[in-house]
Amino acid sequence: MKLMDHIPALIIAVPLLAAFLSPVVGKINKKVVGILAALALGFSLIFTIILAVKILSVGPQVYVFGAKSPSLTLPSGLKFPIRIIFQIDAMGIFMGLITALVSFLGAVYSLAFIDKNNGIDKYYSLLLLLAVSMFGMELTGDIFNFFVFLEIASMASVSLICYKGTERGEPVEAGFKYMVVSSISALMVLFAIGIFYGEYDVLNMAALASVIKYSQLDKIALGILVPVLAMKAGAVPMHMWTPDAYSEAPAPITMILVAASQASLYALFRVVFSLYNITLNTLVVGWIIIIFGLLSMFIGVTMAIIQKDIKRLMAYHAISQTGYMLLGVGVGLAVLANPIALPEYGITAMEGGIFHIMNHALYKGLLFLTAGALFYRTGTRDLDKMGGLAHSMKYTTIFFIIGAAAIAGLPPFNGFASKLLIYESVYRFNPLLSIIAMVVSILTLASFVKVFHSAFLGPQLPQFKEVKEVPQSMVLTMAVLSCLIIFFGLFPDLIVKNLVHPAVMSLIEQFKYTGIVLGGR
Amino acid sequence: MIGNFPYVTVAVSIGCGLYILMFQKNLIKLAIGINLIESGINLFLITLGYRKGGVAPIYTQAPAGKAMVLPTPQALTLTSIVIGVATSALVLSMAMMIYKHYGTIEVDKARRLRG
Amino acid sequence: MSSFVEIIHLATLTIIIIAAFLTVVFKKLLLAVIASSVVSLLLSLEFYLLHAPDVAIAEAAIGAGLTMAIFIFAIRGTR
Amino acid sequence: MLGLLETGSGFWNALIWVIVVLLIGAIVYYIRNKGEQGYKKNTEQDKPFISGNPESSKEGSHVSASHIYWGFTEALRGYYNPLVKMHTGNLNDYSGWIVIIMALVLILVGVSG
Repeated sequence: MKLMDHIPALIIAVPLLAAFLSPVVGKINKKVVGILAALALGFSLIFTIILAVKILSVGPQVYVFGAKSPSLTLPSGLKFPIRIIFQIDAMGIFMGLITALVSFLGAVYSLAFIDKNNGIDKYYSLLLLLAVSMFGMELTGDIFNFFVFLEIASMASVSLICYKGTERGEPVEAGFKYMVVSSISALMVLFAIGIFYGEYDVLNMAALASVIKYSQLDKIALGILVPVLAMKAGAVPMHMWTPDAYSEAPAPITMILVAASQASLYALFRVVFSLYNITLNTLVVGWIIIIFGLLSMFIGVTMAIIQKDIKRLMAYHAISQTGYMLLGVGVGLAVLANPIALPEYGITAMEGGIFHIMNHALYKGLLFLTAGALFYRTGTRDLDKMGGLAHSMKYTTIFFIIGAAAIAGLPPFNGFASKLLIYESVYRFNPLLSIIAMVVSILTLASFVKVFHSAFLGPQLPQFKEVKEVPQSMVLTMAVLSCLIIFFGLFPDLIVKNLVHPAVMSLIEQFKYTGIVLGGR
Repeated sequence: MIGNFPYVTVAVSIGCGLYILMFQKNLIKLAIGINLIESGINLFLITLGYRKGGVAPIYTQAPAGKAMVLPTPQALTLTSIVIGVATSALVLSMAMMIYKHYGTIEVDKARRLRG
Repeated sequence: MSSFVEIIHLATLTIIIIAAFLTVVFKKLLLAVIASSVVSLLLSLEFYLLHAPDVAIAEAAIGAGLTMAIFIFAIRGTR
Repeated sequence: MLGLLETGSGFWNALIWVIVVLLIGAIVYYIRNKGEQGYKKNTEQDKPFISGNPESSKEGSHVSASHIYWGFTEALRGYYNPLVKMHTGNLNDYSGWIVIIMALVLILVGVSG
């Protein structure tokens, strides 16, 4: 038994163990719980990086639970795999890296941000469970297993949104709304899984992908899966839970929630590309996703401009940025069956969309953390009551400028690189889409100028004379994110060539995903 | 003979659940609606596994010459029942917290977050 | 024999449909909860008829019993 | 070359961009140094000139967030009113939108063949 073979299981096993240990540890010493959680997620991050190196150099990996050998998928004599397997290709590990990074930084930030008084052990327990469920959604190769992790993710994130619910009513209201919509979506996913099972008798995604025919029932399953997963990702007009939940959750949780909704986005791409691929009517489904993207971009950003609550404003921007990802990947899907257009601009558009997922996780995480830092020192999220904070919170101001420039797509930050890929490729598909995307980018800049002006600029207000810089662990977390943003902005080609391009290719070439399980390598 | 009748029941209970979620105002009623959708989907999964003339998949040695009902959907349903009760408990506890803070469990009164 | 089972099938499913409608119609929460637990209980009978006895036991205990208890607890807590 | 990102119809290199910005910055700095040398801090030159009116207090001059882009939102009133009205915060609408969109997508996917 070599440890290296069991890394896919260890990625989720270590945080899961820590999740159930933390209430026990919390009984003994409250201060150690946070360090335990950060340590467990740090181990997960290291394991994910090792696995990523392995996958990108060797090829997709399979981990089979309960088999004699962890890579043995087909028990002899059977035509399809029956065990629960983890099936990790470049796209899965790309999302896994985002999840690992974001949840680790969220745990480190929480060390200072969450007060130690009550429920700290439960907070970290739920945070670890949320991280585990996100990993599970991204790494699993079994569609029912995906549903289970989806439910765990929504329960853990709802409980975390309601973390301040004993004191105020609004977090509970946001949590209730999120729980109701996410249980609708999870139950509809289960319904679609039932349709697949009834039709093909398989639950494994690779086996399903090899037999799928796009019959009438498959169309129904697709028509159910696309809107509910888009809803979990926060696409307009099913986005209304997003500003509520993002604005009321504690700041590090909001950062992780962004990654959680991106896990749903990943599931949407996985369903459309790996499960159906070219069997479906690519033009119609592609345009459905493009329209979701356009609506999300435009309505998200215009609603953001008029907000007064800093986190609610950023939440609307999260919707708007999700639109870019949907737009890029939707264009890639629309030309998937077209052998001339796909290499010409389809792949570039998808690279832009997928690269934007990682960039968005970084800069939106940074922005939510700066909003959390402002809340930590001033005790308010209302922009009207803030002002002149640049005098006393210098590091936070610098980090905010970096995050705002990145989200608005100013060179040389990372948002520009992925947006450039989207603009230039989408322009060749349909110029109008590209123009709308640029207008949205300008409006994004405008609304962040508003936040910057009203929170940081201006004279020092008398009620904020006592405000100091936030504690070191919070500054450190934001500094790490800022460095990553600048690095990704200066060397985008490294990321695109080594991480994003393999991910896109494993989405487009269905065989890369299915072949490894079905033994046709 | 029963044919598609279970599927009709599935459609009716999912439809009733969605109707409750869309049009009824009481928070606890919404939890009942989620429960109803879940019942419908459980019935759907079990019906998928049903084979006419099959026996229950709980014997270690099946009687000769008889088919078994598919066991996988039953395992899925068990998981989904347990998840469903967890969801109901969470939703209802949050409804009680909303009642504690807002003094109401009406959907259109408990909406401080908007715009 | 076979036709008798089928009649029970039909009767169970029909009552499930009626109870689902009643759940929507009832304005009083307690009545709605009782109707929904009738749905769950008959669902467990239907599971038994569809040769899923273990699921039937789980549904009767968890779906009908436990869920109804939680609902009644919540209704008492919000009055 | 390091940092060269091909976009299909062009390329982007952040390092070149940074170098160009630094060059332009150096030129600007040079031109700025050529300018008037007579500026002194903490004198009459330091004060803003508001048509001869006295300067208002600094605390009062901060424009709060709800006043920024007032003209923008006022001009787009016809667009914003229905949009804000759409975000009722009512849970029934949330699930209603999901059902409507699901029905629409089902119809689109079903009809398209």
